[in-house]
Amino acid sequence: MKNPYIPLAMRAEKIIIETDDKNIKTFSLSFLNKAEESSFNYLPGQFVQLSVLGEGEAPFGIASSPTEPGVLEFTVNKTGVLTTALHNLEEGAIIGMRGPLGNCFPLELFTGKNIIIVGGGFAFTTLRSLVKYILYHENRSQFGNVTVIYGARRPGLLLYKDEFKQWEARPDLEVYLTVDKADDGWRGKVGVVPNIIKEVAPSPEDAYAVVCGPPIMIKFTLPVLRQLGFPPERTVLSMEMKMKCGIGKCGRCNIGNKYVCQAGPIFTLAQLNELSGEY
Amino acid sequence: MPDTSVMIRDTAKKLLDEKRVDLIIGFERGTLPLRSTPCFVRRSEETERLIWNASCENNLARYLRGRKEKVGIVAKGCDTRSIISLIKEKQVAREQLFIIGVPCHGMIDRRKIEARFDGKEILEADEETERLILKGSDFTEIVNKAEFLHNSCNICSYKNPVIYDILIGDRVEEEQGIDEYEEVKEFEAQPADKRWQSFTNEVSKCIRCYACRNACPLCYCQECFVDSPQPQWIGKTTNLSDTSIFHIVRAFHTAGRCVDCGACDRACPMGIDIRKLTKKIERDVKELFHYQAGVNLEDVPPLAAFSLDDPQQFIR
Amino acid sequence: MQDEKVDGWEPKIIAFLCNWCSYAGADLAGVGRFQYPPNTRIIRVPCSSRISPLLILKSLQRGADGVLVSGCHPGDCHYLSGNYVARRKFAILNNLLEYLGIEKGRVHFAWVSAAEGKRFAELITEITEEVRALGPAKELVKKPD
Amino acid sequence: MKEMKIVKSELASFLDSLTSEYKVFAPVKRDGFVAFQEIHSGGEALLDYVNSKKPPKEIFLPQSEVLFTYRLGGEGLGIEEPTFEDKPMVIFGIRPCDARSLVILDNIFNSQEYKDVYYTNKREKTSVIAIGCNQPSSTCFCTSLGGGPFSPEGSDLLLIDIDQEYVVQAVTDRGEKLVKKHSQFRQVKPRGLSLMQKVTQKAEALIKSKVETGKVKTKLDGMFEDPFWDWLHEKCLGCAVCTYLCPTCHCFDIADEATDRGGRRLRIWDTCAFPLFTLEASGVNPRPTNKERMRQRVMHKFKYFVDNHNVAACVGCGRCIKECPVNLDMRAVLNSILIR
Repeated sequence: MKNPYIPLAMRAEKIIIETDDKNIKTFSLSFLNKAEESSFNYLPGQFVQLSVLGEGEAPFGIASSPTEPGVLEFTVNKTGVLTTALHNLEEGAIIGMRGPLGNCFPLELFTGKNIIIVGGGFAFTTLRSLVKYILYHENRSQFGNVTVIYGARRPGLLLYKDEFKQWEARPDLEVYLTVDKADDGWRGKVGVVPNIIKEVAPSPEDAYAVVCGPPIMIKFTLPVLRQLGFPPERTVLSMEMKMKCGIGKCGRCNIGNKYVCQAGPIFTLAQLNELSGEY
Repeated sequence: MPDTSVMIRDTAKKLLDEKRVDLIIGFERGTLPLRSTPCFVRRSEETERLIWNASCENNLARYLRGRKEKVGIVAKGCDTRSIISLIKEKQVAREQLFIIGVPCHGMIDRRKIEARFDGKEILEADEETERLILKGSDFTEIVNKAEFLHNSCNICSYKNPVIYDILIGDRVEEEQGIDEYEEVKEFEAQPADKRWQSFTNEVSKCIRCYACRNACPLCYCQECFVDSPQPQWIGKTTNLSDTSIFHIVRAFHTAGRCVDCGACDRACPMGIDIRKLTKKIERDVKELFHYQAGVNLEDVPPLAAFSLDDPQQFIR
Repeated sequence: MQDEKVDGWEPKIIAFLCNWCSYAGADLAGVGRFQYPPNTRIIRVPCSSRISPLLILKSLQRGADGVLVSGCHPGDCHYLSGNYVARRKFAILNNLLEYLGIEKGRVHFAWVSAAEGKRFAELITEITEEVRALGPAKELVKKPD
Repeated sequence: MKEMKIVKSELASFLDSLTSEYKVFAPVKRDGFVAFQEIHSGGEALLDYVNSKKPPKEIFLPQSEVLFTYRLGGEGLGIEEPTFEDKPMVIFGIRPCDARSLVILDNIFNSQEYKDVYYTNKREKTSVIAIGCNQPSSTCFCTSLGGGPFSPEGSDLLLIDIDQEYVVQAVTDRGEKLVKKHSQFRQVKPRGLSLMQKVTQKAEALIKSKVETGKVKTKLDGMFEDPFWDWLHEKCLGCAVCTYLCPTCHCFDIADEATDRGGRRLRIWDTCAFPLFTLEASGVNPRPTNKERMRQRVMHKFKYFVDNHNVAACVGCGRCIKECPVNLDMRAVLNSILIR
């Protein structure tokens, strides 16, 4: 049986700086051993453990979509030891990767439904995977209307700017970008994400809301969605906890009796409400 | 003369009733023979739980930091010395405390008793003034308390509280003429390689549970050096080099603060002789800088001060 | 074996030098072309009091055969009293290390002023020879278990 | 289950014969306490002891273990996985509570989805020979957790001391094979069996500590927000004594140790008692105080583990009770949960 602790070797093909504070970079990784690529099957919402040997390992949501084979993308915010080590790497560097880990967005439940995707700050990574997956030409018809509401503190901190430009131009997708504080060139909305949701007021009919963002945004977003009529069963969240093993053994990422690394990271609000636990 | 436990209860009750404190930290009966356990009392009727005996071995000063409320604390001589260190280091305010000082005859080291009975379990222990009546499944033995005190108690010269707001019971006569550094001297007399071997033998037992650190009233760094992720000073395993450095640096950090209460030693589940290090440092601080921790509120802590003629023969 | 002097072995010495005196002294040794053995790696620090015992022990753990901490002479500290505070700290540490049985001669303390280029060279020469005589570091070296 | 016997004077020769074929771990006295260590002759094994200071879990889940080593500079990651020894192992003299703990740990390390090869490799090649407890300690409460001083669960062979000899129960096929293979095992006489009855009844009666752990779980189901947790942790020092010395606690950290040109990735015991356990790089800690951490320990053992694996993560060995520096007694904790 395969040893689940051994990382695969990935090459950093491209590293781009996402934000003007240079604290967030997106890494495009390719498999060093192509045979390993074919057995790496993932869906939006899943994560991996990335390693810089000698520095350690940390979990990252997959930001690319399985509909674009060849590379895996990860967006990394420089906060701790490992993310700093990743940021110090140059293109061509070899990075360890274990995965895919965790569950994915409930794509089967999403089928035929309208989807409201709400993201904040740096937490748009697996949401990007989801958007790309839905927009893929073979998949698009399986889903209803798609609305994306994404905000950051200021324009310079928004991720994936070029892609958002393309998405804004598409007829089959509604995109609302917002910032807390605008600058001169800003053409989008101004205001925190929960307020923009109120303003856009997406209909809860036949719809799922998918939320991913900093704790403070989640805290104020959930009541808004509730008011709009999204029931907890159709409010989907992606959770983050400190993780080590990623395979439900090391014992730290539990919310109640569920390990976020195995039963999650994707939960409906209804599931979370049932799990009494710290998060 | 009324019993010490009763006097502690009465005092605690009065303090809570008169709202002079919000919380009493004392001891209550433990769940095992020869064990008492820290107890936190906030309501007058709960003061009945409070007790005093020769197994009140924990240093309750450990529970004082970070509290907002007014606290009444039951404190032995060594505990009051730790409290002084904490006051000096501005970790707790004197005004916030009501110190219920209890003169101490020394605390029982249950490991010594275990060793004496060679694994036979003590199921019941009755304490008298000088003796312990110990019962096992097939024996009853009476032993002298004095023979089974903690090492730190055997050499203690602060059996009476140094500061207090009320003293429970009579003062105990302090021992005269004990050499508190006998163990240190014995260790020093060995050749260097033997000393290193004996030190590493001790620390090789370490399981990095940090009970020593967490039991110590003065080990309160916001981030302990072993917990720092960047830089990670030492490895997290029980590698001998890493555990050696952990123990050396932790002991060093107690310089000028350690009152030899023995809390680290008592907490260690593996029986590591931690005092072998801290006692040496305590002596050096006394000899080099004429400072003894926790004996008054005035002296400036030795590592926050200096003298122009401090010894420097070791510097080239 | 670690205990034997290995052929071709050269001692590695870490020297923590204060920026204001000892580092300038080292600089002056260079400018004055005073020769000394090349075994010492210098780490410049703001003041001798900056040095935590942890840095000294960590050096010994990770392969230094000797450590030197050097600062301004008493009375000369750029921060007025840093070296006095350091002196107390190192007095305790020095005694503790010896007490535990770590060989004398692994850890050194010195005062070297900015004017003492020659003395710096002599000091390093002496320390290098002392450490060389002791052989590779033993006690605290981290060996994989 | 068929009973056999072994005369005490022949035990050492049985162990001797095992040492040639197996790596044999047995209790020995070291630094003043009992520890499980590899022995090379039967005489080294300690027979009259209550229990080891550290639980034998460390044979399968060592305090630190190399997951892999790596060398920089080559193609790819340069990872080398450790090789596993082929030699089968025997743990001799383990107590029934600790033998049960291995079955509990199997739930984690030998799970359907991810098999932990480091653990299972050792576990699968190990025969477990337990000795029942004629003299349980006052801190033992195994009978409250589905075990008992002679519980066979987790053992391949269970030995019961009847003075001059041990009655031997072959619990598994593996145990049966051991018995068949070694001449020291003989037929047990009816007198031996009746002695065994007496011994076991006497020992079971000695276990006075009882906690209704089944009810604890039901209580805990609704207790996450209970004010109980506000004061329970108050005297806890937040050290790792209880968890590191627990035979079922298994939480770990993964950390790299780098050298000049390579390094290793280690798995190291960790504990929910430490703030660092859940502290995120951002500075956020979902369990910021002793309160949440203590709640996690109790909940994990007596609720979450039961939810997920239908068994509590506790065998009632009493180590945490004996060794807690402040006498925070798990039995008392459970009993105070019951009266909430």
